[in-house]
Amino acid sequence: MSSTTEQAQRGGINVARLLMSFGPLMFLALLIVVFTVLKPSFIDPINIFNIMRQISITGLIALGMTFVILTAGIDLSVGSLLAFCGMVAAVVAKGGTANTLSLSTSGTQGYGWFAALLAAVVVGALAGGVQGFAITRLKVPPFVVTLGGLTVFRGLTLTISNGGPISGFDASMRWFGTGLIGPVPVPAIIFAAAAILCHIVLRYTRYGRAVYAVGGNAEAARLSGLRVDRILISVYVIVGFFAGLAAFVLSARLNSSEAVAGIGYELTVISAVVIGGTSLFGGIGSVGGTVVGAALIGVLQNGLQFNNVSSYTQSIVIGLILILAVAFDRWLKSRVRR
Amino acid sequence: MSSTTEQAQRGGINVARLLMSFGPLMFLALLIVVFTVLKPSFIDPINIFNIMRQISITGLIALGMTFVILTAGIDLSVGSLLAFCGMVAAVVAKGGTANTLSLSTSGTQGYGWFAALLAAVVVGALAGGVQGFAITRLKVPPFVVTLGGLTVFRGLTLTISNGGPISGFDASMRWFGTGLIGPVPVPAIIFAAAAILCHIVLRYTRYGRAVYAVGGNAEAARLSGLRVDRILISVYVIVGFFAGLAAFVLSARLNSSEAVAGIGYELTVISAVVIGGTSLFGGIGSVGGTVVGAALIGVLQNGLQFNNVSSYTQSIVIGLILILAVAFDRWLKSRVRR
Amino acid sequence: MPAEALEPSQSPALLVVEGVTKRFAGVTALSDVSLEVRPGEILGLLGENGAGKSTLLKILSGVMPPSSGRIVFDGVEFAPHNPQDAKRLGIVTIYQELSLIPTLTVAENIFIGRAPLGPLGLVSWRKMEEDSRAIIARVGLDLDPETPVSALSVAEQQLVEIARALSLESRLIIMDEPTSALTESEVQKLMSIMDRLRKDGVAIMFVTHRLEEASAICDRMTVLRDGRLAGHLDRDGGPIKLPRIIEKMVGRAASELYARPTQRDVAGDVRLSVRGLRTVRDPQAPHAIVLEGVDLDLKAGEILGVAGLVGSGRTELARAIFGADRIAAGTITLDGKPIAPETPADAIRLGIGLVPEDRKHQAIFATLGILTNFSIAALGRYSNAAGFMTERREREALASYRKTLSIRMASPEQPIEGLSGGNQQKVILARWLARDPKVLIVDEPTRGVDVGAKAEVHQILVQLAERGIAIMMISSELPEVLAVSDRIVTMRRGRITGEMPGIEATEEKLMELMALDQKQEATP
Amino acid sequence: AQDKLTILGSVPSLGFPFFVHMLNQIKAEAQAQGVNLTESDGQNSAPKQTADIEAALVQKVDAIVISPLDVNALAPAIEQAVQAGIPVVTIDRRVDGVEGILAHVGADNVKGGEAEAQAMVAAFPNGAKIFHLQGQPGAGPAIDRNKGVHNVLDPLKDKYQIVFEQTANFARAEALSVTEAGLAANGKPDAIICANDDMALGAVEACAARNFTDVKIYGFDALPEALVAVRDGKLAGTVEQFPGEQSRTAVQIAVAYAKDKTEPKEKLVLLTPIVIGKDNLDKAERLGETK
Ligand SMILES: Nc1ncnc2c1ncn2[C@@H]1O[C@H](COP(=O)(O)OP(=O)(O)OP(=O)(O)O)[C@@H](O)[C@H]1O
Ligand SMILES: Nc1ncnc2c1ncn2[C@@H]1O[C@H](COP(=O)(O)OP(=O)(O)OP(=O)(O)O)[C@@H](O)[C@H]1O
Ligand SMILES: [Mg+2]
Ligand SMILES: [Mg+2]
Repeated sequence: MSSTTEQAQRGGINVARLLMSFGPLMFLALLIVVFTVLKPSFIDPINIFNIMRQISITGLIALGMTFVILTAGIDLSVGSLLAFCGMVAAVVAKGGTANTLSLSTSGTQGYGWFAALLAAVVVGALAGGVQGFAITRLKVPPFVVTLGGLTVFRGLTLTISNGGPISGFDASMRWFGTGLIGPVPVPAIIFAAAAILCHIVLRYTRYGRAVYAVGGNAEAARLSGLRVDRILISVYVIVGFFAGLAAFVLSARLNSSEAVAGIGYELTVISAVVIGGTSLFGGIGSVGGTVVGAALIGVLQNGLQFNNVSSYTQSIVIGLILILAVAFDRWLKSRVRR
Repeated sequence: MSSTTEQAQRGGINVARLLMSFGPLMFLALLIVVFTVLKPSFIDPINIFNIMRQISITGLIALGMTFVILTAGIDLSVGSLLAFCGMVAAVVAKGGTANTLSLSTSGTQGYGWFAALLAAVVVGALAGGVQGFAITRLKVPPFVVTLGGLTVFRGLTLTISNGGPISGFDASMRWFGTGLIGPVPVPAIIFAAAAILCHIVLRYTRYGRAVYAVGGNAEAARLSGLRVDRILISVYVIVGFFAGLAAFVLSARLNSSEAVAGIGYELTVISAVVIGGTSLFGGIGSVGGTVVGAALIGVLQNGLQFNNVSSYTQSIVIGLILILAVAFDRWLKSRVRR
Repeated sequence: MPAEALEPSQSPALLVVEGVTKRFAGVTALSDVSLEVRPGEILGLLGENGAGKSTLLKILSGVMPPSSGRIVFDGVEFAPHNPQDAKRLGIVTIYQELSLIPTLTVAENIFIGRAPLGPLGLVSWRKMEEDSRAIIARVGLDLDPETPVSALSVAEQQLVEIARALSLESRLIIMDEPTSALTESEVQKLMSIMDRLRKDGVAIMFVTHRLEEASAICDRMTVLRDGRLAGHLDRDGGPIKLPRIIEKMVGRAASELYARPTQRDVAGDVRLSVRGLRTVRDPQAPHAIVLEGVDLDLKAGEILGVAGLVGSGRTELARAIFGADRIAAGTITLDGKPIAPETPADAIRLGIGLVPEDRKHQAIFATLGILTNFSIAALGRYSNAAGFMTERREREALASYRKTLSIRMASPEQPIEGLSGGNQQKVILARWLARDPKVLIVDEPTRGVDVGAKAEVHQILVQLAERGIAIMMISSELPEVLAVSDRIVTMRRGRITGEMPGIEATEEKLMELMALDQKQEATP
Repeated sequence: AQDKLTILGSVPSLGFPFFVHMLNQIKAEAQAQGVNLTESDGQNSAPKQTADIEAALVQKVDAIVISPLDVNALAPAIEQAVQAGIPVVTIDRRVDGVEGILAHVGADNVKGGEAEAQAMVAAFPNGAKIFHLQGQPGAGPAIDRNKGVHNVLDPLKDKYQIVFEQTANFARAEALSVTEAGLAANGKPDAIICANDDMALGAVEACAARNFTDVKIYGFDALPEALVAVRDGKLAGTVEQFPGEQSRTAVQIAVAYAKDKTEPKEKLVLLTPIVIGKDNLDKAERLGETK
């Protein structure tokens, strides 16, 4: 094979790759165009920032979930864990569960936003670690462990909060949910920073490549000398960490931590990851895809609400479009490669 | 190798297998013993029949889900599809949606239970078929297709029912939910019959073999001449059929078809299958396991309720015990193998 | 070939294995095996399928612990808990069942766990690519390191795995059938590398079923039989002779292995005819060879050998005929009738069978029982009109193949992944024999099969041919091609480059044809 | 103590503070009356609540106090209880078509929805631009409250336009997002009517972020947190249905009958829902829980 054809081929492949990853992205662009045509104010900065703020919560968890799914695992507990971490953050921020209903924003009783944030992410990471441990040591499949986690964390949350919300945080904490840096909402900035970090970790570190290897074929990874169990545990720690971070941002945004927060998030989060092209069988996927997947869901929901489409119809449209978006991606891939 | 050692070996492996498959079963027995000790009336026939009736709905769907998961697929739409089929059955049974709240049990307007049953299972099977088609032809992963289905079917259900329930069926239909044959509840009999049928199909027919093969290695199955796509479509038809059947029984039991029926069932159903030892990666599993898995969940819920454990604590205990049950199974298997 | 006889090294043993036993449920794979390897020597580990070779090697690599026994490495007691422990000591393994990660690129597989880092401590993809290109070039592989491994042929994967192992710091290299999918020239390259390593003082344990290879390169041999030590063989001035090896392996003198069958009278009509066959480029494997217009005739009762180097397109040809890959142009006729199988199911219904080369990914159902693996292509034959399996007939059939192919297994329910590689291959052969096809294509039919069984397989192929079945046999082992083929074609770059009757063929003549770009006599 | 009576207290879902409060009140009253209580959480699932009733029947509880998740779907189970001779008192929602229920204590969600809309109408006599956040599609209270709101506003279509009507599934986070979208699409409304307090509090956050502090937002359920918001002027009002009083009354009726077959004075106790505003905060049942 001559070196020129070789280069041409390589070039071809790279362009193809690029295009391929555009599958969901093209669909996203299409959606934005359609919604803008329907109602031009859709792309007003204010609405765009709304969307960014809205996707940041599930988006953060989806970043962690990307690690998990890349190892062919799954985490169904994220919604409950979010509620649990949020409640922990609230207890720390308010200095206890007793004063649940004082809406006074004096920070005197609590331990401040930093302690709350720390508590949320540490508890999240620990909870993830425990689940990872059960997966690797007790050899229980991730689906079962995290399904157990889903009900356990919900039960714990309800127990510590006794079913009710804990509300009213001080302004410094609320800033993380409602603040702006320039015109950009803080949650969106947190999400973007986290996404870039995750991208770098997965693409440019040995750890990241090991995550892909474990997902591609765990047995081969083990034979190649990777510490498969440790890597598996680590991804559940990561998703737990992000559930904690998301919980903190959500509580700050709502000025309240609710026991019923995050119900059903696991499916939204997993959809974002999967629509973004990450394979549930592991080894294939990217953070960029996940961000696009999360954006696609966010734009779709917002756009339909924006046009005041009835909620029944919304369900139908969202379901169909999710399927179509992925079908389009598959079709594009099969075309581009040929 | 002499023929006697050979036979001894066969015997040895079979005993081992039997013991292995007892993992969840032993756990189930343990639970029953514990609950009975705590409160002897737990094993009153009436309570046992209650449990059987309670597990029959999710159990029926879990039978179908066993087929799907054996092919390494998944169906998240079952809860919504149940609601949809139930609504269809109600519309047929009542002869329209207009008389939503009339509890008059005159069958004059509707088309009778048989038509309702037929409509439910046909619609369920068709819906499953459409999803199977999208999975095989559009090459969209089952997770995405059925997640789409989850929201689409819910939206359709709400649309045809306009949000409300449809209630009040005639006695002949209600018999399928509340009737008894001897002392045994009809839903339990339906479930048992369906389980036996599924067991026979998976264990003793060509088709069953093909299902395992496709799940074990789809590429090898294709190269062995199996029509992989057809088999994949068929399993979604089967789970859809069972969702329809379960919907009919549920409607008959509650004397009402609700638009919010079946929310979250997908997780309960998948747990039953997975706890029963079926691998989410396909190719490994059995109907017997699924029945045990469903029973385990049912006994656990009933037993905790029976002992007046607070609902929050229930969540925590159920989650932990599910994980433990599977961990125990794995441990047992690893012991037997050595 | 590194022919000079080396003095058996005087240095103390690097690895000592003492009385190692390994039991699985129902099977004792190894019992009381002892051996030693010294630095700078190549130890051949030989034995029939299921003798316990791979099991021993896996114990040494830390994949699984022994049930009992002692291992000493470099004078120190050695009980690895995982592959990393072994790796850290400089024990590098090439596994029999390929252990590459299909979703990752060639470059990443080579640098798994040790990707080169650039500034900031981040992975340098450019350096990884450049280095891996050089590493695979050592074993004579020329492909884009960015290709995902899932797009490689088995032979290419094997070469990548070898290249990776050779690029690691090692004191002991364990090679479990590294050459099973390779052709002569790659094997030669590997042998010269092994020779160089030996001179550098590296110890090598080498497993193969190609005894000529073993005889040529090994300093000493340890032979296993039924999990027990059958004996050690030493080089006695010259290479260890094949009959000695075989006698140790099977416990009796074996004479006519590889004996060429007497020239058979193949008078059959043309059964399968291929004209101008072209395939589309597989989007998953942009570098892959495509067929560039293949013409071929296959007569009833004939065994057609197809020879070629790695990547010559033999597998592509088989898959195209079988309906497994898309055809761009050309015609296929079966018994004079044009056919156009779009799926393997179509081809099978027409009476074509294919034993694929990639056993693990394309043939076996790892978690399923042997019985299911056996009957899956002939479900119709073992079921009644109502669709129920007739399990008694199915079991009887398996039992009879178990006898004729001497398949070593515990029970029909045993998951096939518990069988040794060679025995798995025999089950797959039985799968197609049960179908009784008109045309049987076998792609590397004896990959990983031991000498005795290989002879059995050859005999079975001849018997099938005598029953009128047309057989196309793709093999990278020229002695095998020469041994059974009535006629031989050679391929290169998706074209047929030559053809000759089996009786006239020699390795040299075939090698010459395999190197051609065009079919010689094809020029008008 | 074997001679102590046992009653079953069942609520639709302990995931909602409203029902947590209800069960707590049932618990407190049971204690006051000196009876054992078996708790049941319907977990938002009719089969689950049905199963709980069935389990209670096996245990032969002496009475059942239940807020049924669904007025139709729970009917068969309750009918079974009635046929087994166990007194049943329903709270909040009445099951349809079952004869022989001891009593019903409730406030009508449709009436509550009407009250909520009427409060808004009173605040804007000259008409208003309205957002409406509905509850979980298909859920009983969502349907009824929605019906109540429309009963009032539909005849007044010319003056009161619902420009944006979406579900937020009774959840605060969703209400926040949905309101944000509504504000971006339609600009500032005069009022936002929400089917529960959680959604109302979410809407408050969305408006606060846009500095739309003068939007009148109405909630439903009179949770303590909402009462605080009403006090602070963030919410214009919230609908009080007196769940605590309902629960306690129901327990009293059930226990009285179970003890010595005392028939209740009234078989139907209906409390009229009222809208709590800044001026009548003292009427709120749970004001004591706020600080
Ligand atoms: N995981 C396992 N479970 C059960 N039995 C096993 C397992 N692995 C190997 N065996 C059995 O151990 C014996 C030795 O197998 P092994 O793979 O070591 O043979 P081998 O000498 O490498 O054969 P081959 O030449 O065919 O590769 C065989 O009988 C095999 O069935
Ligand atoms: N199933 C497949 N999917 C994708 N690519 C394949 C497949 N089979 C073969 N190829 C590609 O086709 C090319 C041609 O190899 P092929 O296997 O046809 O040749 P071969 O002569 O049989 O050589 P080998 O000895 O390597 O099998 C290989 O480089 C391989 O990458
Ligand atoms: Mg081996
Ligand atoms: Mg080949």
